[in-house]
Formats: sequence, structure tokens, C-alpha cells
Amino acid sequence: MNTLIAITGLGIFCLLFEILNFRKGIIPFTILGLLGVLALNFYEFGSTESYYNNMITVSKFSTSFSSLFIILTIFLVALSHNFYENHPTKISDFVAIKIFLLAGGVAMVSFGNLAMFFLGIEILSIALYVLAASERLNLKSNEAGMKYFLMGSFASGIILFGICLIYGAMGSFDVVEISEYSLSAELPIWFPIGMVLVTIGMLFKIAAVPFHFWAPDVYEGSPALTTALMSTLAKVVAIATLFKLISSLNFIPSLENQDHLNTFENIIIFISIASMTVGNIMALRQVNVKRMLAFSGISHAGFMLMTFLTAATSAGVLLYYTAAYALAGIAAFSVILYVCKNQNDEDITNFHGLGKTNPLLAAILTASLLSMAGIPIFSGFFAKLFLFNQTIQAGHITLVIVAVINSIISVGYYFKLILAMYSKEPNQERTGKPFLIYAVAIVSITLNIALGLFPSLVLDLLN
Amino acid sequence: MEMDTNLALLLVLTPFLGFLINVFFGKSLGKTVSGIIGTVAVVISFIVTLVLFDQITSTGKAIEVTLFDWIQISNLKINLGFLLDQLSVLWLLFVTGIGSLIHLYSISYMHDDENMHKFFSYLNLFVFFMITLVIGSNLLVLFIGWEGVGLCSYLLIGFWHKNQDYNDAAKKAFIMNRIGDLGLLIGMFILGYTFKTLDYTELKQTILTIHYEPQIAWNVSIAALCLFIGACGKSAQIPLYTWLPDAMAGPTPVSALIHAATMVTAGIFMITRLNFVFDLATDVQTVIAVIGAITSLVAATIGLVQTDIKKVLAYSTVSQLGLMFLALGFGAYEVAVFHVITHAFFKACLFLGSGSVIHGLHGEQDMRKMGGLRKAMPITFWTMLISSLAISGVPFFSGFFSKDEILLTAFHHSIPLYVVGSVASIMTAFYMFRLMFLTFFKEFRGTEEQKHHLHESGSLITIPLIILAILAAFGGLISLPGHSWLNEYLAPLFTKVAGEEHHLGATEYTLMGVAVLGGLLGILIAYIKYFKQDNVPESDENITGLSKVLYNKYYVDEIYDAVFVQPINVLSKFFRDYIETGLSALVFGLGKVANEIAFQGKRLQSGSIGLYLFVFVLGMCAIISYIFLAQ
Amino acid sequence: MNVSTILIILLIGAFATYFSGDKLASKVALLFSLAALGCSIVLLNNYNAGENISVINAWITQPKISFALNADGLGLAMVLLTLALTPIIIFSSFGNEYKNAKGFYGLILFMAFAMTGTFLAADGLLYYIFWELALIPIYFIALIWGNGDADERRKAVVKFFIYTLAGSLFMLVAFIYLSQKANGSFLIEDLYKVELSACEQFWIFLAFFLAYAIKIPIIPFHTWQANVYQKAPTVGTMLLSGIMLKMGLYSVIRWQLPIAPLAAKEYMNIFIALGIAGVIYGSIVALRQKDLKKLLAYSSLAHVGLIAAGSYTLTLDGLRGAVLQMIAHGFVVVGLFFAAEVIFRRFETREIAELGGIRTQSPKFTSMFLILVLASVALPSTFNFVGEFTVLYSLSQINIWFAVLGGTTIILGAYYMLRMFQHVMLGQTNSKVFADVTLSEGISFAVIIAVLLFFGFYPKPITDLITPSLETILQVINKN
Amino acid sequence: MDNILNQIGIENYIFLSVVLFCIGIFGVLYRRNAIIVFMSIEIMLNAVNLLFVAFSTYHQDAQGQVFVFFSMAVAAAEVAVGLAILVSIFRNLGSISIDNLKNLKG
Amino acid sequence: MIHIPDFAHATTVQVIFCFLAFITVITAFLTIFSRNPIHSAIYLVICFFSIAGHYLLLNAQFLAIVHIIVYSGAIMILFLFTIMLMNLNEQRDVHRPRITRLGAIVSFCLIVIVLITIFINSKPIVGEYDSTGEDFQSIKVLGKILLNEYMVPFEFASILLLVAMIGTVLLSKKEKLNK
Repeated sequence: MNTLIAITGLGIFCLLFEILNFRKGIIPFTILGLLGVLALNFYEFGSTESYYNNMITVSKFSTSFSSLFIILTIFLVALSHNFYENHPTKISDFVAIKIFLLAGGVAMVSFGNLAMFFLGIEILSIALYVLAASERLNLKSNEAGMKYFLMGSFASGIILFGICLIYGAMGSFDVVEISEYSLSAELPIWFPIGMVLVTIGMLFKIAAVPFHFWAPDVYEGSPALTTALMSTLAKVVAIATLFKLISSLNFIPSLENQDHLNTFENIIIFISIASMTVGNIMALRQVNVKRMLAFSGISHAGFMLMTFLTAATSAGVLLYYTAAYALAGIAAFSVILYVCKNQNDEDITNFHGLGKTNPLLAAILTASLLSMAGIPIFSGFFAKLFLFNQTIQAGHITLVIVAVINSIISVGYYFKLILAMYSKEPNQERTGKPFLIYAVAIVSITLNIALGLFPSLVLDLLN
Repeated sequence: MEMDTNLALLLVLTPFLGFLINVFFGKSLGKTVSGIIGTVAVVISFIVTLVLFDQITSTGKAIEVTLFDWIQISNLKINLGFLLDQLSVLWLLFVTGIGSLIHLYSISYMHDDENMHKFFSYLNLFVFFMITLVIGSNLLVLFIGWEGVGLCSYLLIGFWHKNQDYNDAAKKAFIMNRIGDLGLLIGMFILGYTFKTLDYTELKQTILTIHYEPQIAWNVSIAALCLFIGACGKSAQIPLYTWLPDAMAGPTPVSALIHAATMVTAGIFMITRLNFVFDLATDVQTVIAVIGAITSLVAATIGLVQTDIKKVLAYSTVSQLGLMFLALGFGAYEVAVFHVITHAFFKACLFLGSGSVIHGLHGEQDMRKMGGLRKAMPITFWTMLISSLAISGVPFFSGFFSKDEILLTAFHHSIPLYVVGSVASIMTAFYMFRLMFLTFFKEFRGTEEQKHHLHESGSLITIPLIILAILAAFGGLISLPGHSWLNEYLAPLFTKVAGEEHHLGATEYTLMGVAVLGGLLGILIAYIKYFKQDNVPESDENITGLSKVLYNKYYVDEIYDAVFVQPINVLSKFFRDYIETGLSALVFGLGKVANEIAFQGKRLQSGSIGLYLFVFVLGMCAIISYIFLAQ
Repeated sequence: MNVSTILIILLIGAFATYFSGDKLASKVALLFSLAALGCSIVLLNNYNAGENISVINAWITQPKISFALNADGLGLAMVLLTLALTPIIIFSSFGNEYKNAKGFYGLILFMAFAMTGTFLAADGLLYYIFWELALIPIYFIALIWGNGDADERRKAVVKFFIYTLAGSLFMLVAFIYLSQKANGSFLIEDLYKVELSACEQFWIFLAFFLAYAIKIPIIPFHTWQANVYQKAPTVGTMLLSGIMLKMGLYSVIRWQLPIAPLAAKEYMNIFIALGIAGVIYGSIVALRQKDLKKLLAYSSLAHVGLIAAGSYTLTLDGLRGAVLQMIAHGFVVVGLFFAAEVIFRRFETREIAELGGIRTQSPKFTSMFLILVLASVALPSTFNFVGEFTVLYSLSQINIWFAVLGGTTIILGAYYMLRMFQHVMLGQTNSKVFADVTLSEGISFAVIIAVLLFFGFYPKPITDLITPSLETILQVINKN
Repeated sequence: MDNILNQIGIENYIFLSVVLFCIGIFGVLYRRNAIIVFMSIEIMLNAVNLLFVAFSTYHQDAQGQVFVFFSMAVAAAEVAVGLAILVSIFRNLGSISIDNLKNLKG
Repeated sequence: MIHIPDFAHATTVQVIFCFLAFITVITAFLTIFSRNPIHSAIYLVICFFSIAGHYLLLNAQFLAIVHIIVYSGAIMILFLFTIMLMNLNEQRDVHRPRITRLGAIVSFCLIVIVLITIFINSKPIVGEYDSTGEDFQSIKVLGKILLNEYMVPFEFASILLLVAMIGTVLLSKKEKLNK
């Protein structure tokens, strides 16, 4: 709870900075503030409390995911410095929106009442619509914002409808109460329908097939930093929230009571397989790096969905997977931001010869791609390993084999980028070594590798 | 024991040392010095052999030397060890003896070649491997030598490596030998697997004591057959004989040493060595006899019409080897060994003589361009004449005794094979004298230039010739009918009552007479045809009919080429161009399919919000109805 | 001191090389590789003296993954092979100028690190990690420093990477499945103890087989090989063929057979037949290759087919022969590829048709090349013969026809190798100048040849080293 | 006070709002004019609001009505942002048909 | 079970409900089918009013007022404002391809059928709807709940509005580009 308050306060401070005409300090200040929040959050770790009539419940799950969100936001804010160089008057708005977005995200993983959940997701979404459309003179950005907005509010409507049905069934928005009622035998069908609708809405947010169509277009059209945010923070928030929804509302036991579990699991398996396959195969032919990473994100959503099959035990795995994925994503995007600055698009040709002109960044991008592809020693590998381990334990070996085949396909496009960096001739000179971009890239990839070397650090948090 | 080990090592390693010196310092030492080093190395081995021979004859006991464990196989133990018994020392005697002579000869013969040190190093290496082959205490050490001499043969055939035809010949020799080697290996495997040992002494012990079961008998037969395939390769028997004539591409001393006197007899050595195995496989023995007989006849017929002096000798070698196998097939090992020895003498002499001729004519090998060399090269002529008489089986020359014994043995076992062998002998006499008449008599048919330079070769060439001629003439004395020193000497080796002494009865004398008459008949025909009638073989394009078939060696090379070599090459091209590409395309194809799906998928991702939402709604309907309506 | 020291030396070496700059990189790399070799020899001594040089540390708690390195005779033999070849390979590259040499040599050492780790790992997952890690450096080496048309190279290298990764991912699934059966442990001893039904064993065996068949490669999974060998820089080719292939073969013995012995026994004939088919197929395809390196690649295919067949016999002889042959083949193939490189340095081509007549210009090189060719065709008295003989012998124990068919390598091998030798080295003097081998080239050759000949006559040290561990593995295989 | 649902039945409210919700979905799919699409989304949200209130009565519980306030706030915020985006598109493109928004695809 | 309206014995409430429901659905359809955006907006306003009528029927007076204020008063004005700003009229509406319409109709029918079937198939709500008689929806109660129990979401909604505000400003503010 304190975390949430602190974050909100920080956001408002950011707005005040603009008024005080203290633009230069805004990013260092925000980073420091976020570090403080992170410390606060660590301090809260381990306690299980609920605040304000159970509106916010703090648990290990919420604090650990919140920490991840905060870390990601720190990186994203740090990257803002260079990205918004040309928009000095708007920088405080951008930073503030990101901070509020973080607040939404934190609310989403620590909600104790569906109202908080709904508001959180709306804050997140609206902030994202704005950020997606934030290059007001760029038609692509406008289009991305519009697409995201239309489809996002459509999905919000469905989520709202789902919440409404849950309320109809339970007569309450409180998570604890709902989870108690949901185990009773006499349950109106509204509850499972509502849950399914909410799930569908959230699947849209995490861009799972067949609700994924927006992702590539929006990722491509949005400003690169926003894409970074969507593909890392937003996706992680959405998947964590969905996980929390399904596990904390006792949805799966209630389905079991009503013999719906099998079909629900089939749906999850199907969506997971479809997401992986569609994401990976579609990514093969992409030439825009952001678009490619969008499809890659779709496929990772498929992987993450596998944790839902073992929802009772797999929170740690999900945390690990999301951390590995997001850190690799941040590292990759920081390199992309560097390379594609002052470029019209993020075409793969921009990366030609990066291995020669800028070996460090090329190495970082390579490492992050390898992590996403699941090559050992990077945490992406361990994430997949633990995921497969869990899933095989639950007996879904076919799903794992499909996932494995998908991992193989994914190598195809990740390596396309690596090939471009190392085996093509450089076509442009790049000057300048922006400190913050380098710092973010190095720190995030180091964290990624550290997670790979010591997976227990994260994995055991939630076990 | 210590002494024996040292002697054995000295025996083996001296040529090896010679090889090393010549390889590393040969060039800087100069041609003569390197030649001398090479020769001395072999001579030392020869002296050691003499010492050993003395020891063996006096004690009658084999010397066994074990150096160390070599290869470990679960139920087999294979040492690197030597076995010096009667057989191996006998073999060593003529290997190192003739080897020394040929080294000596080569100093002069190869003096014009810039790579003489290399030649000597190869020769020394050959002697090293040949000694290893002979004195190895088990089949695997034999195999080292066996393949090693093959290697040296390869190196020496292709000695003039700028000529790719020679290289082809060398390669062919190596590969055909390897076909045989595979047989040998398989034979070894079966023996090892059946008797749990490859050591000669132990093998003999086991075979003599083992309880016989049909399975073991069967294994032994198969093993014997496989071993015989190995012998076929090395000793140029049908069907693996075609490499030997081609091997004449090498320098003549090589032909003399390797392809006449020593290496090609390795097959006979091996079979003799394993006589206790072959004795158990009577079927295989029959096969050996038949193959030997056929080989001797086929090779002899081809030899009838060849015009290249060395080719004639080569086919003659094949034919003689066939005769030896004929003897082996009847279990008359000592007879075969006897012929090996006499053959080594006279064939080495013949080759060296032909080398002398070729040397004198600056490389000319076609007999049609020779003639009348008798006057210019008297020593060569006389030594070759003696050897030709020996090979033709003219009485009291060495060949007479050995060949006669073979035919005698054949007669006792199988009349048809006896007939075949006899015919082959008559042909031998014919073509050998055809060679003699064409080369040494009448007028010289070469160019004026060559005629001008005709001269007798130097003493380094003639001395070995003379020594060999003497041996060819009197070598038969070691195994006179009725009182054979050789048989007694070799007796400890054989399980059967050694060499059933043929009682010299009327039959035997009749047969001897027939053989002599046959030999003389052959010489007579040659005399009439090439001396009296003054025929010279037609030039290549004018040869027709049967002689064309013979001249082209029954087209065996072509048949082999068409049946084995070409199909493999075609197959190779097919694999390379189709299977490999196909497999590759299959793997790439998976990627292509994925790419194609992606391409189609991109069309679905059309950018239209309506479509996206439509799919969204459809997906939602599908999920909801699956969960709630599917029951 | 334990085996992790070697790994640490190599890893530090890789970074030290990278940071030492382009000029010094090759020397630093050589130094570290020699240090690792020295260290491994010291460890070998300690091991022979009965000292415990294995390591086991807990790493990840859930699932239970340990940092376990086990050095038994087999592992040590493979490590020695790796560490003996690495300095040779590095040293052999001294004649070439590489752009960005620090990266190049750093990657070589890193690869040596990963491969050594693979040979030592005694935990399924650790092993898998090293196994995958070894793939990355070779990918970059082939990609960046390779030769030939860039597009073709890219295609070949990516295919190689994806293909091998594809295989090994199935192995990962098998490992996870196994660990579940072993109560979450990945330790090799625990995996050995797992009781599996015949059906499970079959699938696990197959999953492992896929990984290894691609890596080794066994036909028909070999299509990546020839192209990558051709396109990679020779150093990369040497690493691939000399050591990396052996990872697959080693793994068959260490992991696949003991973990799924029932399946191995049940389907033995099929897998032996595949290996032997590889022998024949590889030999025949090699006959008509135009590119020297491709020819050597196919010859390698033939040889590893035989080794694989030997491993699948499940007899002590087969395993021992396979290991001996692995080591021997490692040295020979490195030597042969180095010879190809020596030719390339002078003639700038590897097209067999354009070569020839080298013998007159450089007899020294010719002799060394010939010895390697002969070793490759397993002439007795070379190390390869010992291995090949043992393998063929073990095959003959299973079925004599396996030995006959496998033995065709003796004939066909001689055919294509001598044919190649004839066209590359012999014939009319080449119009281009072939400078004689330099001292450093000569040293590399000499070392390889010395090893081959020495062990050809005296393989006992290696046999004694590997036999106890192979016997242990056989015990596991035959436990039920 | 009598519960009004005794006369109408909660099912009817559910059907009504389902139909209304679906009309909203239909509108989103049917129209290309972005403004109308926005309106359709508003219809969807209102359908849900109606149901909230009905359920609130059904449970005799005020929380449902409280939630409607939040839902209204969300709707207002969404419309504000949406229209802002729409305006900037209109400025750049001169059209608000979502059919013209097909630059990003593939 | 579906409630079959018994028009003969329909109570007033039932008649009002049917009437309002009819208006709501019809105007909603008209909103979508009108060519002129302004007409659409007007129909939508009517629709909102009818929904407010439902609220009144359910005795939620405060909510009905708020609804009218927010939707008809604020949101619809915003729409109309935008429409006029853009000077949209029916000619501007682009031709809709047949496939789109077909798809829309198909998916509409599909989702309606699916949802309705599910609700019909579900267990019917049996028995009386209990009425505690407690006041649960007066302004007083609502205010208490909103500002006591739901204080945090209430405050959080302000963040939402703040974000929307900043966002809208961000999207529309012109700036000096110092490129």
C-alpha cells in the first residue's frame, strides 16, 4: 500500500517539477525516487496485510512483482532521457505518465477488490493509449494509438462485463469473499462466464492468439520507448494480473467443482500453443525489429500461459520467466533505441554491421536475443527450463514438445538480427555514447545473466 | 632371452633406422651415401638373419619375443611380439638377402634420379615392414607389416609421381590390396572370436586341443576363406590380380623386390603360417587350389601376347603365384614354400635383367623395339637366360624341381588341375623364350640413337644379376626330390606328417618327363615363331581375334571398371547431386514452409481493425461456447 | 586442486585474451590453453594417484541442480583430447591474420571451456548448459571469420545452429522428464538409477538420439556438416570436427546408453546399421567431392558413423574402440584440415581440380600430409588402426556382416583419400609456387603425427585410463 | 418495499443488457466511422452499467451502484483520450474512417 | 426459464420495462445505422435517457441523475463537439464493403445466440427475490460506501482522470521542436 502511495506521490512530484521549471533534474530525481520506492517495497516484502477494507492486499506475490515493475520502470525512465531529448517541454508529462502507469500496474497485482483491479487496468491502458499516440505529428503513431485505443476499450468493455457477471453471481467485489463463495456448490453460471470474459479481456492485454492482432501494429507504430514499455512492463503486468485473478479467486477449483476444468485447461493449452506458433512463425518474415519483437512477445505470452496449467505452484516460475523476458527485452530495446535514433523506422538494415561499429551494444543485443531464444546461461533458458519442468510435472508433455519446436523456430528470427549485426557491412556511422542507454543496457543484461547464474534468488521468492 | 630380443630388434630396426636417416638427411647426404646407408641397413639385417638362422638350425627351437601389450580387447590379448621360427627365418633369409642385392643394384640403377634418397628410404621402409610381417608373433603384427608393405608398394609404384597414370596404378594396387585386407581382418575377427587368441602359438595349441563342434568347424571354414581373400589381394590371385601388372609402373628394382620376390609371397607366407587352420577347412583348400590353377592359366595366356617386357614378367609372376596356391590348396605347404624361394631367385633375376635392358635403352620397355641385345649386354643376357631356363622348368635348374613338385602334388590330388598347371607351365616356357628371343636375338629394332648408346650395365647391376643367376640355377638343391632339406627344416611347423615324401616311382618319373617335354615344347614353339620365322608382334591396332582379347587381358580391367568402379562413381555423383541436395532441401524446406505460412499469415494481418475485432469476437464466441456449451 | 581449475583457467583465458588486444591475443590464448593442458596433466597424475578431483556443489534448489563435475577416466581422456587439440589449433592459426583477433581467440578459448565442461559435467542440466554453450562460439567463429560467399555462409551456419539446437532441445525435454522420475534431481547417478518402462526408455532414447545424431552426425541428419565445414574458417572446422563431434559420441556413451539401456539393447541393430550406413554413404559421397574441405567433411561422416556403430554395440570392446577412435580421429582430422588450410594459404583455393603437383615443390609437406591420410585410412601402426580394429572387432561380435559392411571403410576410405591425395599433391608440378611449410606449421603437424604414431604402437596408457569407467558404465547398462 | 425484480425478473435484465452489449459489439464491427465506433463502445459500457444496477438490486447491495461511478469515470476518461487521438488523426489524415488506418500491417 | 411476458396481466412496471427496453434497443440500433453522425449522437442520447429510465425503475434515482449528467451532459456533448469540429456529415461516411457488414452481422448473431443460450441453459433463479427492506441505494448510503469502503478506488479514479488529463494535453499540446 505504501508503495502505491509513494509511487503516486512521485508521479505528482514529477508534474510539479515542470511547474518549478526544474526539467533537468527530473530524470535523476525520478530514478532516485523509484529506487526509494523499491527499497520501501523490499521492506514490505514478506508481510501479508490488507489495507483499507481489503482494497489492497500486500503479499509476497504482489511485492515481488511490484519490485519487478519498479525495476523495469527505472530502466524505462532512464531511457527517457535520450528518447525525449527533442521534447523538453513534455518530458515531465511523459515521465509522470510512466509513473502513474506503474501505479496502475502495482494496483493490478496487489488488488484486493475488483474495483482496484479495474481502475488499475484502465490507468495502465489509458496511459498506454496516450503514449502510443504521443508522437502527434507522426501518422504511424496516431494510427497505433487509435488501433490500440479502439481495441483496448473494446476489451475493457468485455472485462467490465465479466466483472459485472462476477458481481452478479457473488454480490461482492471483494476478492476474499469471492474466493470463499466460489468454492460453494450452488454457484450461478454467471461466475464462470464472468471469469472467462475477464480472462479474455486480459488475454487481449497480454496479446495472446487470437486476441493478438493489435500487438504488431501498435508495437510498430508506437514510439520505440513506448514499444519497449508495452513489450516489457505492460505485458508483464497483464500476465501477472491474470495469474493473480485466476489463482486468487479460486477460479480453477471452482471450475473443478463444476467439471469445467478440463475444457478450461484445453482452452489454455490451445491458446498457449496458438500464441507460440503464430507468434514465432509470423516473426520469421518481419523486417521491422519492433514488429518482430511484437511477434516474439506474442510467442512468449504463449509460454507464460503455460504456467496457468499449474497455477497452484507456478507463481515463482512465472515471476522468473517474466523477469528474464522483461530484462532481456529492456536490454534489447535500449540497443534498438540507440541504433534507431534519428532513423525513420526500425528496419533490420539499420543493424547491419553493428558488430563492427559498436561491438559492446551488439554483444548486449545478441545476449538478450539469445536469452529470449532460451540459450543457456542466460536466464531465458532457465525460465523455459523451469516452465517445462512444471508443465511436464503436470503431465502436459505434448504441450512441452510443441513449445520446444517453437523454441527452435524462434531461433530463426532472433538469429536473423544477430546475422545482420555480424555478417553484414555497416552502412552508417554512429556517434556518441549516451551514458544512460549504455548503463541501462549493461545493467539489465547483467541482471539477466545474474538471474541465469543464480536462479534460486528469484525462483525461491514465491515458493 | 635378452639377447634374442636385442637381435630381433636389431633385425627390425636397422632398416627402419636406414629409412629415418634417408628421410631426414638423405638429401643432404648425397645420392651415393644415401644408397650405401640404405644398402648397409639391409645387409645388417641379413647378417642378423644369418645369425638367427644358425641359431634356429642348431637348436631347432623357435624364438619368441614379446615387447609389450598392444591392443586390448576384452577376450583377446594382442602383444607386440615376434616369433622367429623356421618359417620366418627362412623367409627373412631371402627377403633380406635378395633385398640386399636389389639395394645394391639400385644404387646404380637409380643414380640418375633426383629423388634417390627417397627411393632408398622407401625401400628400407619396405624391408622393415616385410620383416615385421614375417616375424610377427600374431596375426595383428603380421597385419602391420601386411599393410605396411602395401603402403610401400603404393609409394614405390607411384615413385615417379608426376605421371598420373603411375599414380593411378599405385592407387589401384593399394585399394585392391585393401579389399584383400578387409578379408584378412574379417578372418582375424572370426578366428579371434572363435578361439580367443590371434597368437600363432596359442592358436595352434587351441586348435589342436579344442573340442570340435559343427559351429566351430563352420567358423574356421569361413575364417579360412576370408584369410584366403586377404592372400588373394596381396598375392595377386583371381579376382584381385589386376593390380600387379599395373604395378610395373614403378622402378624396376621395385618390381623385382616387391612385386616378384617378396611382398607378393606374403599371402603364401600367411597361409603357410596358418596351415593348421587351413588344414581344418578342406573345402577352402579346394577353392584355393582351383583359384590358383585358374590364375596360373589365365595369367599365362595373357602373358603370351604382351609386348611390354615387364608386363610379361608380371603376368608370369601372377601365373607362378597361381601355381604356388595350387600347391597350398593341396596342403603341400613346403612345396609352395620351395617354389616361393626358387621363384624369388629367378624372378628377381629376370626383373633385374629386364631392368638392366631398360636402363640400357633409356627407359624403353616395348619388346618390339628391342632385339639383338645379346651382344651389347652379354652378362644380362646370360643371367636372364639361366633364369628363363629355370622358370621354364628345364631340368636341373631350380625351377624344375619346385615346379615339378607342385605338378606332382597336383597329379596326386586332381588330374584336371594337374593338366591346367601343366598347360600353364608350357605357356610359361613359351612366353619366357618369346621374351628372350625378341629381346636378345636378331637385329636391334629401336632407334639409331638408342643403338648408339647400347652398353652393358655397370658392375653394381651385374653383380646382383650374377649372384641371383647362380641361385636360380642351383637353388633347387635345397629340396631335391627324395631328399629334401627344406622339408626336414620346415617339418616342425606342420601338423600333418610333414611333406609326405613322394615315393619316386615310375609315375613320378613319367610326370617329370612330361613336364620337361612340355617346357621344351614351349621353348621350341617360341624358337620357331620368333627366331626361325622372325615374327615380331603386331603393333597395337593390328591385333585381332583371340590375341586381341588376350592382349587386352580379357578386358578384365574394363569389366571391373564397369561393374565396380563406375557404379560407385555414378552412385557417388547421384548421392552428391540428388540425395545430399534433397536432404538439404528437406531441412531447408521446413524453414521454407514456415516462411510461406508466415507470408500467408502476413496477409491476414491486414491492418484492418474490423478484421481484428471480428477475429476477436469469433475467438471469444469459440472459447465461451467450448467451455459452456460443449458438454 | 580439482577439475574446476581447468574450467576456470579457460574462462579467465577467454576474457584475458579478449582484453589483451588484437596483437597479443593469439599468444595469450596459446599460453592459457597450454596452461590448461598442463593443469589437466597434473590432474591426470593426481587422478592416477587415486586422488579425488571431482567437484559437487549445490546450485539450484528447486529443481535440484548441482554444479557437479565428475572426472573419471573417460571424462579425463576427452578433456585431454580437447586440451591437447586446443593449443595445436590455436598454434596452427598463427599463419593467418584475423580481423578482430581478440574476439576470435577469445571465442576459441570459450569454446574449449564449454566443451571441457561438457565432458566433465555430472549433472544433466549442467551438461546440457555446457553443451549448448559450446554451440555459440562456433556459430560466431563460422559466421564472422568464415569464408566463401556471405549469403551461402549465413545459410549454412544458421542451418547448423538451428538444426543442432533443435536436436538438443528434445534432449532437454528428456532430461526434465527423467529428473521428474528421479525426484527432481538431475545428478547423473540419480538418473542412472531411474527405473523406466520400455516405452519411456524408447522415447527418451529417441530424444537423446536426435540430439546426438545431429551433432555427431549420423545420416540422415548430417546435411549441415559439409557446408559448415566448408564455410567455417579452418580453425572452426578443426574445433567442430576435432572436438565437437566427439561431444556427441561421448554423450552417447555417457548419457544415452546407461540411461536407456533397454531401448539401447532392443534397437541396437537399427542404430548400428545407421552408423554403418553412414560409413558407406559418407565414403561414397566423399569420392566425388570437388572441395577439399567438403571431402574431408564426408570422410569425417564416415568415420564417426563407425564410431557410433561401435558405441551402440554395448560391448566393452565397442565402447573402448569408439573412445580410442574418437581420440585418434580428433587428431587426424585436425591435421587434415590444417593441411587443407596450409594449401589454402598458398594457393587461395580448395578446389581439388585446381590443385596438384605440390609434391615436387614441398616434399616435406607431402610426407606429413601423406602420413595423415594414411592415419585417416587406419593404416596399422597409427592410432586410428587401434580404434578402428577394436570397433570392427566388436561389430563382428554382434554380427559378422556389420563388420564386413563397416569394414568397407577400409576400402572406400583408401579409395577417396588416395584419390584426393593424388589429385591434390601429385601430378605435374603446379605452376603456382608452393612455399615450403614454415616452422610453426611444421611443429603443429609434427605434434599431431607424433601423437598418432606413439599411441598407434602404445595405446595402453589411454586404454588403461578409460577402461575402468567404461566398465562402470557397462555395469549400469547391464544392471537389469 | 417490494423488490422490483419480482415483477420483471433478473433474467430479463440480463437479456436486455446482453443484447445491448452485443449491439455495441455489432456497432464496433459494423461502422467504419471512428466516432460511431466510440459511441458503440459507450453503448457496451452502458449495457454493463445497467446490469450492474440490476444486480445491485438483486443483491440489495450498493456496491454495484458504486462500481457504476467508477465505470462512468473510466468511460469519461476513455472518451477524452480517444477523442484527443481522433482529433490528431483528423488533423494529420483529414479523415476519421478507420479503414484509412491500414498503414501498419503485415 | 425465460420469463414469457404475459401482456394481458402485465403490471405497470412490466409495461414500463418493456417499453423502455424497446426504446433502448431500437435507439441503440438506430445509433449504429444512422448515416449522419449527428443523428447517431441524438439517438444515443435518447438511448441514454431510456437507460436512465431503467435506473429510475430500479429505484436508483441518484445514479439516474448522475448518468444523465455524465453521459448525456458531458460525454455526448464531447461527441457532438468533435463531430461539429470535424464537420462530419453523411457524405463523409465511406462506403462499407459488403463483407464487413456480413461479418459484423454474423458475429453479432453468433455472440447473441451464444450468450443467450448459455443464460437460458443455466440454472434458473428460483424463488422470490428477497428484499431486506434496508435502504441500500439512497444518496446517503452510496456516499458512505463510496467514501468509506471505496475510498481508495475513489482516490485512484482521480489518478485515472489525472492521467487522462495529462494524456489529452500531451496529445494536443503544440511544442517547439528543438531538433
